Amino acid sequence: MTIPAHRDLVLDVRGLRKTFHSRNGGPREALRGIGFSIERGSCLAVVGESGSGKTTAARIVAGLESATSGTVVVTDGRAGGKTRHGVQMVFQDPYGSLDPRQAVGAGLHELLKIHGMRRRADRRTRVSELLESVGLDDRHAGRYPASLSGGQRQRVAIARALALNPALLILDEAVSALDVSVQAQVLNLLADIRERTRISYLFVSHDLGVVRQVSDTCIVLRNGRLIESGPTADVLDAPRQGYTRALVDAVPRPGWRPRRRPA
Amino acid sequence: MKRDHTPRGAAARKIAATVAGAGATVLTASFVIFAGLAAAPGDPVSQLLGAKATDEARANMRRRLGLDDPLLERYRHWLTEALHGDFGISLTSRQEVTDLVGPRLATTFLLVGMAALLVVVVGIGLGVVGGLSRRGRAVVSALVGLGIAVPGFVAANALIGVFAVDLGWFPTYGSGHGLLDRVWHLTLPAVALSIGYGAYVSQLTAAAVAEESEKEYVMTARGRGVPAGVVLRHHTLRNAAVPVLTASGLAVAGLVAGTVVVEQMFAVDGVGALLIRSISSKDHPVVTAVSLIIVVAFVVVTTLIDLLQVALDPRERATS
Amino acid sequence: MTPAPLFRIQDLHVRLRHRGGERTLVREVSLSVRSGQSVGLVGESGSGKSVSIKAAMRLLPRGTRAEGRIAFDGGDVLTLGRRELARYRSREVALIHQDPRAHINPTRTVGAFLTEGVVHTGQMNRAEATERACALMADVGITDAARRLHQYPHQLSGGLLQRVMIVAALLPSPRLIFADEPTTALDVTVQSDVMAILLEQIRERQVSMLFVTHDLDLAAAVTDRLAVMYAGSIVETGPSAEISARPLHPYTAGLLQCRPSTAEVKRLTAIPGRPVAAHEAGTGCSFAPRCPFAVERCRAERPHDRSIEGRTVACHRVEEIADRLEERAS
Amino acid sequence: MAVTLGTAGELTRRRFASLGRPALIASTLVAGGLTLIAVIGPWIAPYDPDATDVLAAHQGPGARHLLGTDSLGRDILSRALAGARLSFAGPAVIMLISTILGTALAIFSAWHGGRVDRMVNRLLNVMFSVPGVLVAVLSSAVFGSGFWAPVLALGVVYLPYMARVVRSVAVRERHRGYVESLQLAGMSSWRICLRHLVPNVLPIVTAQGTYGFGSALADFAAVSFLGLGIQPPAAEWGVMVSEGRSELLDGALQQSLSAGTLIVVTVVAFNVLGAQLSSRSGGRR
Repeated sequence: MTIPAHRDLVLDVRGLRKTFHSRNGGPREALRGIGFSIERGSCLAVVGESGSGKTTAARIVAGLESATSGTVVVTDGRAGGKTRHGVQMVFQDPYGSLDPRQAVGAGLHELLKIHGMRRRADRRTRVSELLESVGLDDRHAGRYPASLSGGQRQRVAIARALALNPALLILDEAVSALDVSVQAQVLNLLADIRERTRISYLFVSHDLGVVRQVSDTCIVLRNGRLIESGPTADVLDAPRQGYTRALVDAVPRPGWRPRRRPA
Repeated sequence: MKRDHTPRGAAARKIAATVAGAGATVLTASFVIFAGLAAAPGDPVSQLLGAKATDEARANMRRRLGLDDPLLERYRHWLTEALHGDFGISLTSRQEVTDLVGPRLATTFLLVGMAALLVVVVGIGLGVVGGLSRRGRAVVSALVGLGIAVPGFVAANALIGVFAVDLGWFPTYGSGHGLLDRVWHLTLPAVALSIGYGAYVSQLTAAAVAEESEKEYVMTARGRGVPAGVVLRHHTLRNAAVPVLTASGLAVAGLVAGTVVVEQMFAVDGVGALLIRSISSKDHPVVTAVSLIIVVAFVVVTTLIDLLQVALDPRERATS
Repeated sequence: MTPAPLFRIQDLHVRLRHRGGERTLVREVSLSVRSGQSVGLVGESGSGKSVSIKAAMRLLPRGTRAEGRIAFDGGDVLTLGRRELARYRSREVALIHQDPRAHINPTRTVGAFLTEGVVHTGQMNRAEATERACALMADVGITDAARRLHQYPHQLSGGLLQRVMIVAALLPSPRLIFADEPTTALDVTVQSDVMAILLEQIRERQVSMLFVTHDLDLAAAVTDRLAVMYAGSIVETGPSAEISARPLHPYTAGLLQCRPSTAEVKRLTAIPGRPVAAHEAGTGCSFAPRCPFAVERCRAERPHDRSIEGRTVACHRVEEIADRLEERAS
Repeated sequence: MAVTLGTAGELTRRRFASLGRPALIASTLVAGGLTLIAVIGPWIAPYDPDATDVLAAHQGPGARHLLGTDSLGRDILSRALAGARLSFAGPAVIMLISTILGTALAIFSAWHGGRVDRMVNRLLNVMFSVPGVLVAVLSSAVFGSGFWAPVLALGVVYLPYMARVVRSVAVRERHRGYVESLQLAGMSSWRICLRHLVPNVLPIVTAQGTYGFGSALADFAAVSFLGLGIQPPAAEWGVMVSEGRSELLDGALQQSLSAGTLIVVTVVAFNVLGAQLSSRSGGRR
């Protein structure tokens, strides 16, 4: 696949492979050569069931894991150091996404400080801005994670990620652990943020309904292989692969009947 | 390399690795002990020959003992001899170390055996009671909390004061002759030795039983109307057995090392007392041999626990 | 008159001892399941749905107290003696748990797990139980049943293990199955598979089911009737198809609207705030703080069940707002 | 060894923890009081703990000597009070060594994971499989008796107990989202470990350290009792139990009894306190 030169890509991944070597079970191929790219300002969803390799792919893009082979190019318009500051990540478990012994505001101050915001007054303004941008306010700055609900914690985690002005935000099942009524709030928040800024999302999820709401394009993974890719609407409305069809058909909705898998 | 990934292959590999690890531990320990003692201050030659010996006699003795050889050479030599059952000659009594250790080993084994019986029977028994009954829990907790905190040498003093001096039921010291007399002599030492470890085992048993009885699969069984007795045997006790047996094994291993203190306290003439005596008189061949025996006993017991775990827990058997 | 339901909960309260006081987990829950019927009990975390099922099995943890009446086939479950309770649990009802891996003893074989329920309650001998287990395993699509019996839980996948759990539930031929989020831990395609198997089996055998889940769409698809729970109370009860087509309680409507669809993209109508537990709810309607239709009365006075359009709805304003609930969605 | 003493300790502590708040207060008071005595003991002792008075030997408890005198006529109360200092100094240094080294090793191991973690784990297992008393006794054999030989040896013996418990908590924290997102934010490993991991393992370190202090005190006294640690005539509880042993046969219980009781009370207080701290640190989630 050739990419036209005028496309402004924030992420370009090619030929990604990852093999895990466990000590007893022999090698396990988590990713068997996948490629995808994200245009600036857009959202790519990575869809798959457990063991599909979707989280591994996200972690490699973030730089938390190294690929066995393949290339990951992030274009964030800034000089990159060892870690990719242009890429930030929000994780699944709202209870693990924040340091339990650090107040929300102190954590944000610390992040801004190590990124060169020296003056306290500047930081304070920025902290207020960040909290406001995720639907919280200064009252939350003094609170510890234990006194926040799951939804509030994920909002703080998003604010922390935004503090570094990333070009790409990876959301690894970031709303899966939330109750539906709260999940909707966070999904709306993510949509608002994307509208306001030019940020791009890499959205990892097993939930096709959520994927439909947030993403422009999507790729479907199964056992480390890319099964199908394209605009989300096309993939979900008219899947070309049997597996994608099965995934879509398995989602409960009005008038749905569960079906046994052919043996 | 082709590996056998079946559960049986995994179990076999695990057993092999455990046994190999135990061997490596013993070998390392033997070298550390040997090298440590070789570096210790004190001259075995003066000890053997006395201060008045001539320089020539000293040099002869040094050569005979191989003291001029490099450390590794001496260790290799010692190890070869030791593997053939020869641990050298005691520097103080001039007896074969094997002859010194042999008879005392029987005494120590009897002591450890008696204490182990107490630890396992009383410790596990109390623990199960404490883990199951809510009323029993408080009593067992208090007993156990105290038992764990009483060091063997303090317990020994109290036991001697009460049962030997005041009541006169048991002898105050010595190891006795003949089996019955020995058992009589070793009763107080065995009790003193077993208190701490018995408390440890019963505490762990109580905790494991209490924890298991709250497990989801116990609820599943109760929810299916399975009688309480069956749930207890098939689930609660069955699954608590793994940590309980482990703790008991570690406790027995601990008893082996604990004899060093308790034998001294009751003047029981076992290998533990021999070790302390030999350290005081810088009798290094005896110290090395006895330490090694204790390490081997310790490692054998802990290795048996590991193997037992593989037998009891199917997950341990599998590739993880 | 219709015959009495097979299973009926009336005015159930569950309270937990907590720091000297008591905490309400479930408040005034009433619910019934008829013979051969499937009823869904839907709610978010902390709504009290799992606690209700545990109360019905008499499996509440220590320090928890259930009051009210739970009737099975006319008998009061909460006052059953030891022998009758064992009989009730072993023959009349069965429970399928959310996480099969935690609920099956990892140190015993699949065969031992499957047969223990019927063998130790004197319903079958081991040979009969094994034979029947093999037959049922074939029915639920587990191949190679004889070999599976000798395997340990860690050697089976989650989907397979949940099918083993279904077999265990069916083995004593119960009349009612409680299913507590049976597919939540599974992938969607596996969920569809396991759910289809479960439905097929209970329909074939005329078994009733009380199905607990957080997924309203799933519950609506697999049950005849629904009860929606919020903060320890049931807010709406009625036929499943009708509830999902035309919700009458603002919370039910909110749940349906905030669930993203795979078929279309629209801005989600989120419910503000977070779900509360029963003990956090104030004196008024527990949903009032999050409800766009709440008025003074809602905040002051706890609503009672009202009958409307053949349903039971706990909302003061149900008649006024029933037609406006859907408008908000668009 | 697959099953760990660390886990055993975890279960054990949970039993103690069920005693609740009164136990926390009582154990804090007792442990605090004893520590205070260890600091000021020599100054509040009514007599010179080393002053012998052969004429006043073997006295029972009385008005002049509250706990009586030993075979050399020394005041037992004064010796017990003054002896607290050495009896506490030993375990204090032991726990200092094992806590600092154990925590550092645990965090190092948890941070790097993979092969490093496996190797550290294997090292800890080897250290576990060597009996502690033996190491202390042999250390005296090699380095000579006194304060430092058994203390250094026991410091190493207690290290794996600390490291095992801290490592399990640190590994759990290591893989939480907040640590990984700090890495992505470009924070240095040092800073993440010191500013985020250490504070989060600190409660369990304190608990384990307190718990271990009791056992270390008993072990250190045992070595002195054997004559391989603190040497007579210095006042130390293990030495006192040892000296009281010969008087025991004459029916004079007070020396060995008072020193023994002090040891038991101290160990109980620190064990209960450690259990309470640990249950409170674990109750966070």
